[in-house]
Amino acid sequence: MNPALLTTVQVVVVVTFAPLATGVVRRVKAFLQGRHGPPVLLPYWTLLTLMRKEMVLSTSTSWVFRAAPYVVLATALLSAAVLPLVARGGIAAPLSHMVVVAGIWMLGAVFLVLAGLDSAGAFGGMGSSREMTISAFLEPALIVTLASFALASGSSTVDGMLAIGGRGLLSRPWVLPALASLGLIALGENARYPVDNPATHLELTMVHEAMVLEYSGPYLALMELASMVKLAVFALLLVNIVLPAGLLTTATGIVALAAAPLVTAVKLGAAMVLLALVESSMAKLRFYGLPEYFFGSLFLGLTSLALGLFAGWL
Amino acid sequence: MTAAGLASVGLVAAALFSAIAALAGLAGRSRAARRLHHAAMIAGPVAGLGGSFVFLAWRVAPLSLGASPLLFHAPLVVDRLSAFFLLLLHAVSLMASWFGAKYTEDEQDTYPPRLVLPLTAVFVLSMQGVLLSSGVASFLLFWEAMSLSAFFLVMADGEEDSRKAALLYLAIAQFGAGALIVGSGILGAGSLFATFDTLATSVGLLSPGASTLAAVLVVFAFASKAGLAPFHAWLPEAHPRAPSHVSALMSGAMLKVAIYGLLRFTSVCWPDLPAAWGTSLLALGLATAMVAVIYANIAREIKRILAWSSVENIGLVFTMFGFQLLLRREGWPVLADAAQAAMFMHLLAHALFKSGLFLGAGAVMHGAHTGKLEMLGGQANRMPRLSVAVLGLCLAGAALPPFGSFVAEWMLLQAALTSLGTRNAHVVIASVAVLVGMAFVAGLAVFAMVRLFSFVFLAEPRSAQARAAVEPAGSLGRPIAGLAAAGLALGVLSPWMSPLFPVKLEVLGPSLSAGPPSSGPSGLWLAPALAAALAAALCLAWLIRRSPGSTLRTRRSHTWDCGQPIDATMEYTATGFSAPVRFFLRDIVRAEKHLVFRPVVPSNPWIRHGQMEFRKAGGILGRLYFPVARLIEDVGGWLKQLQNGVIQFYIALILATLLLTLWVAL
Amino acid sequence: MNVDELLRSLAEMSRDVRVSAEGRVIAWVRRTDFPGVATSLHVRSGLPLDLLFATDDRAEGRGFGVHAVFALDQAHYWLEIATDLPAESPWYESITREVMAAHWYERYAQDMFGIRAEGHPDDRRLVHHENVPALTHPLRKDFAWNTRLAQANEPYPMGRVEGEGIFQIPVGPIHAGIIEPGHFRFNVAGERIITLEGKLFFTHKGVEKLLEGRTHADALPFVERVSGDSAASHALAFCQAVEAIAGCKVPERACMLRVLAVELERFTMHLHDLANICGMGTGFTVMAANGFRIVERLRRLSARLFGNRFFRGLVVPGGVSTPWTSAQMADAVDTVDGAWSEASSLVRLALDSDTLRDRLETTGVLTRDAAWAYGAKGVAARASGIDRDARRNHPHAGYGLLSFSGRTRTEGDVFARVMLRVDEMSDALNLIRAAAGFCRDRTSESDYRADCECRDGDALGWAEGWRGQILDWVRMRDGVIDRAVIRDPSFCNWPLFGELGPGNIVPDFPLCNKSLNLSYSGTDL
Amino acid sequence: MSFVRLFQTLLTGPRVTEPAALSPAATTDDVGAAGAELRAVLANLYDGRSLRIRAVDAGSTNAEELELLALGNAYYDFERFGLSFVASPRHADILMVTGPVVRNLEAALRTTYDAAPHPCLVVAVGDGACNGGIWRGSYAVVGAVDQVIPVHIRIPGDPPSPAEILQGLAAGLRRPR
Repeated sequence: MNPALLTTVQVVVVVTFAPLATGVVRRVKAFLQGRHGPPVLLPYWTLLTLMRKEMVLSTSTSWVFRAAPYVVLATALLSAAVLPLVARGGIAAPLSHMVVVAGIWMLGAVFLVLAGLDSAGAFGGMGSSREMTISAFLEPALIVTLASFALASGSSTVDGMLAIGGRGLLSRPWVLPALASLGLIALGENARYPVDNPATHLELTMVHEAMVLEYSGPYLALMELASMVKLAVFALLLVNIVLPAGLLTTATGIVALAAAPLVTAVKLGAAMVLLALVESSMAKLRFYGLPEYFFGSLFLGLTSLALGLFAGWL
Repeated sequence: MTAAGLASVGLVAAALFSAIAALAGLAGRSRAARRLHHAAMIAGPVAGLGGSFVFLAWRVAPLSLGASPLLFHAPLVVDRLSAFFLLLLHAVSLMASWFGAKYTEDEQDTYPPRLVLPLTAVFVLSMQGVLLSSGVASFLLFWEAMSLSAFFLVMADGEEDSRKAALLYLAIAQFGAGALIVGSGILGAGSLFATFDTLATSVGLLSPGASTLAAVLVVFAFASKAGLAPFHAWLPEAHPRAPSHVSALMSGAMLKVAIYGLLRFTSVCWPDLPAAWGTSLLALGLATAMVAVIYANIAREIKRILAWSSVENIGLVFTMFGFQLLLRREGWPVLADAAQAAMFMHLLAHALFKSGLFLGAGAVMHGAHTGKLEMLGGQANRMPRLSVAVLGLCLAGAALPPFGSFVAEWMLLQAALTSLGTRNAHVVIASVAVLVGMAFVAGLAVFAMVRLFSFVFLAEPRSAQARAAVEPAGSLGRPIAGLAAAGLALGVLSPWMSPLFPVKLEVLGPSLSAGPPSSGPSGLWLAPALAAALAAALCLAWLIRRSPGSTLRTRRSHTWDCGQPIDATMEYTATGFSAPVRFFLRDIVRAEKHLVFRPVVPSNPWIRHGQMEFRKAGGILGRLYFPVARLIEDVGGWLKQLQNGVIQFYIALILATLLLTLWVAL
Repeated sequence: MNVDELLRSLAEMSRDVRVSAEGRVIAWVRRTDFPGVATSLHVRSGLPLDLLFATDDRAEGRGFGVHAVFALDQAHYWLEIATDLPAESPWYESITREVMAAHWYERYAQDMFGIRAEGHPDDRRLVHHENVPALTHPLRKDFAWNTRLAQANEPYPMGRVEGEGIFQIPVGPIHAGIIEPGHFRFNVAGERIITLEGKLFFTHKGVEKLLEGRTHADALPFVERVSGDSAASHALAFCQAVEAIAGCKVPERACMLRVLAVELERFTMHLHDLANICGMGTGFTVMAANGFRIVERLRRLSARLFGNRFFRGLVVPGGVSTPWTSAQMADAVDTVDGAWSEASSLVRLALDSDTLRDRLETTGVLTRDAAWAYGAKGVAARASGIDRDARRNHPHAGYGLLSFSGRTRTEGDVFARVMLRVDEMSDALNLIRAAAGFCRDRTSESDYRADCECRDGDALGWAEGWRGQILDWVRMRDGVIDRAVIRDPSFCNWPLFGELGPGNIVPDFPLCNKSLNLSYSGTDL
Repeated sequence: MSFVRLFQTLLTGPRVTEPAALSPAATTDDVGAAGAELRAVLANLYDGRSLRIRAVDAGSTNAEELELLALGNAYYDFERFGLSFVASPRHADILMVTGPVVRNLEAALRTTYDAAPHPCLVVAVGDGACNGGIWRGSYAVVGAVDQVIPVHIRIPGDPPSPAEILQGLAAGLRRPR
């Protein structure tokens, strides 16, 4: 199959399913709370409704506030295009170099942070300060974790990491700590438990929500879509590292295209159920307790790296 | 005319223009002379930029521009290494002079033009001289001139703090210069009139001990000048004190000139420094970067933050330098080349964005009359064009895609990643340190740059003067925008930039499985691809926003205030923004919050008023410097007479020092 | 100093000392003596100041009155020190100069009566916001209850800490969550709270004014809606005051049913708080979801037994409105039993969760000194080691007939307040069982309400509600209420945030806030 | 062990959500002016499949707040109707106002309405919000919500129970499902 087609299919599938993933995780969490829960399609309706609503822009904000939703969504879309989520070897796959991916995510975080600060309220600044802290301190863990994957696979592009065949990365069991570390990073980067509570109504405790508190209408829709896409991207990435099966490649025929959405949906669904279980089983961490979290994920990544290097020597 | 001819004409013209500018600047009282000065200051770098570009792009062989007895018969020589640094210097000085033409006129009251104009020209001229010198003596001469003109420029505003900063700077600079003189003396077997060519042979005759001593002295000299910890303390004090376009020159160019010196001397004299040197410099560099980036997040004045950021970037440059040294010694030339390419990329990228940021700081302070983050804010609505340019520069400073600084970081990390496969314990440990350390620094650098931009440009202004600020004139804004664009172009167009560099630019291929890493296809083309992909993603985001059925209706209202009116005292402050950094790294930072609560009536302790201030507890580095600082303050009292504002006196002083240097040398 | 000695010394400087039926010693002192006596009772004799209020007695030619009520906990008595202020210049020397507990009371009287507490260290407005014109004193008799006030823009400054980089975080009155309106102002230089101050009285509806001129039966709906979540305990306190004035003897069955009502309310709200603190406050959803589910069962119990979901309408002057059958009693006991068994397994889950305990422990510590100085009430005080419980110290309703000892903890943090609530829930369960058993065994269903006519006079009424001690002072004149003071424990506990907040980080504040769960409506009146 | 207990609670806890809570209550056709506006708004917003609510306490006794909170518990679970509470008025489609509007919150209520992007439906919850309730006339009370901002749906009660609130909403939004 054409690499350009692969990338296109991937972006379309990921963006289409991203709201569904958010819907599923909410529904599963509701189930675990003994409730019926919101319709799984609700996020779509929310986004559509927001697109039709008027926008209220604060008089304190500048062009940065108006530019941020585009950049934030663009970085989310870009990460959805380059990483091996639905397909491997797409036209954008060479850009899935770990440093580039980290850079793209950071760029999105930066604009989110800028937008939060631009609203001139205390909450936006609060969310921004926390988000920046989380992003900055998770950076070493992210790099080390990806580096140990690179060591395991011999490739520094994430696409290449999944291309090693066999049982994938897990054929080198020493990547398991790094996988756990990536899980922690994913939770932090996506403003999920135990770093942030996506469902909180308490302004003072928010991270992600506080930064988008001032957005309304279509801009809010872009921001929400961006965070949904980012969540789906991380979820699919984690699932694919554990189970690289079912990825489209340039070798697969056009028929497999039809199965791709199904496979993706199953993978996303599994990840979301897991996420819901994790989130339902713990309290949010104390914000000033986060260094242990950062250090923990860095330590896990370093463990993998050390084990991998050691294994290489033997 | 041949390319070589064009290049030499350009470079010589650049130096001549600088000399003209210096002379014209002396007559700074006359408007016409000042005009001539500014014209020459701009024409010089244009010629120099052209010359060095032609030299590099057409791959001209090393050129001699002629010798003079004034320069001890050592010819001015340009080769690829010096041409690269000349390109960097002229790019920075062009934009700084363009900016300075208006800036110095507007800030006459603060920075007397009769002082600043000639000294700036001398400063540029001496940097050109350092880069062109082929002889040790002329190198030292220009080096001293550079240090001294910078010294006077630092205290140009005549304030007490500036004088202290300048003296601290001078003390360390002279320490360094002394080390350099002694080191060169050892290398030249007692003579300072060696050229770099003869040095290469004479160093071979030295005993290993003497050679090592010389190396230590020379590396110390350049490291202290560049601001490597623990010799960095002067930098965050001195750089912010100078007029902004001079700060831009100091951080953008002078630090690079120091790096040039390091590269020149080591490549000539010690092409085979042992690996331990690489490890030590790498460790020092990483430590410098890590400490500096933390302080960049704590400083609360624009230019101080920028100066700390310069220290951080110099730390990264030393990291890259040390890493490539180590790799080369351990027998991995391809990897070493990659790390070296990253270093050169980073040098240029940093020169562009840091000078741009200093100019931007100058423009903001020019408009808002303060450089304190806690008094700024809201400038994006007052200076929209400047804010776009500075945001670009800040993103570059944060090493975010698709800027040149990001490409440099990418090159280094890729080299470090590939080095993981070398199975050489020394190399692997260094690589892991580079990966973790670089990521730590990168994360906090983003933090610092976001903080810098946000608290200057976003939200509501925090003081009346910030509220009254307006967009600076175009001649102030354009050079800044130019530097931002250059930083962007450096990244996006990096595959085509290779001819401008003294080394081959490349990103190692993504594969790191091969035992001895082979030189894969250059991954540099991914940089423009990334930019294109980013642009495409932005278009897609825009299309989603404009999808059918979505509304464009917009209403303006004040920020949601929870039903209780809010004002600018309720915005996050820069101090507050980085509070988590201060807390998480409290063992390193040691900033102490001092809270004083006074009861309103003594008999009821519960009702009280509070006051708070931060005091920075002196860390290890602080204690190291205290004796020096006290000494300098004592000397400063005596040296107060120096600050008499008579330019002839300064020149006399510079000449006297130079003569002293020569006398010592002879 | 024992009580007799105290009273003897008081008698020397008072012009009139008498003892009222409900167990209150009233001593009238001169205006100049008032601050000294009140201060020394608090500072020297260590008596807690439980209420300070003003009255407008100009109709009787006595100017204004100021009354300070102290508790003689060991002797089960109250001690009221009162003084008259001349109508033309109503001022006295502030006792807040030394008695922190009087802080808000004096500011309240200043706003509502125009009585100046001279030398008060913090004499800003309290009840009146910017929009209330100067010299508006709604509780004066010459202020009509339905006056339409003009808009104004008076200053209402909030405390600021000076220093570069310090900024303020304003929160509220319209909160993000489903919380009552109140405004909080943090002074911070980042995450750590330096000072914290509340601006309350947003929901000021003029309850005390609205009560004036009504019969006690007409007044009851207002009292039950002072704070919607503690209807039964407020009704209990108010009815006891009215009954004391009327000299009405409440039948035993009614007393026990009142215990049932108040303890059901306590159990329900403590469970609600448990879910709110451990669940909503920390994001531990399993606690929130299951906690609120059990709370709903108790609300439905209320709907079955009380005819509404908020334990309203049972406590009426003279007794209770319905006698309840044993089937109804059994329903209550069974439901609470079931709720407790589910709740206790939830508590086990909470104690097992390290992340949750880490959030709760050492957060929002209230020292014993601060709790004492501010006159903290209820769970807040008892979790900081102040052993005060009106159910034991001033037995009311049926508590005197039931065995009950009360609980305390000493850590003073959020965790202590949570665990104290758990302990009190188990006590509430036992009290409910005992009260139901008492009714079954010893009282007849027909004897549940005595006559309670409207007589003139004044009296205190109190109840230990789930939030803490509620203290009302009611004066009836001509068969209607002349002045009703309703003091919810929240009024005493709100200023505590200035002590337990600082030092914590901002995102832990909601947890501190929920751990006290104070009523805005009950404070604002 | 503790994890087992936790997951037992999570996975096998009681399921009590009541199917009848948002039954098609009396959805009358005499909708009036506010109702017609409502129809038009909802038609433009995909029949209100996703409606985000911002609760505003304009002076209630906090009983209303407890009932709004109860909407989310397992018995009523209003989220299954596509309703949810949000933190910012900027995100809201519906303002649920409780309590008689008191003087001190009149401006805040206006600000909140102004801060919400339109169309924004206003629901008055409880007697106080609908007509001022027993507090009507007090010097500190302005009165019903519609004296300050336009009201689209009124849900009387003192306070209305969660079931009544859901029914009131269902009737107002005409969403029998």
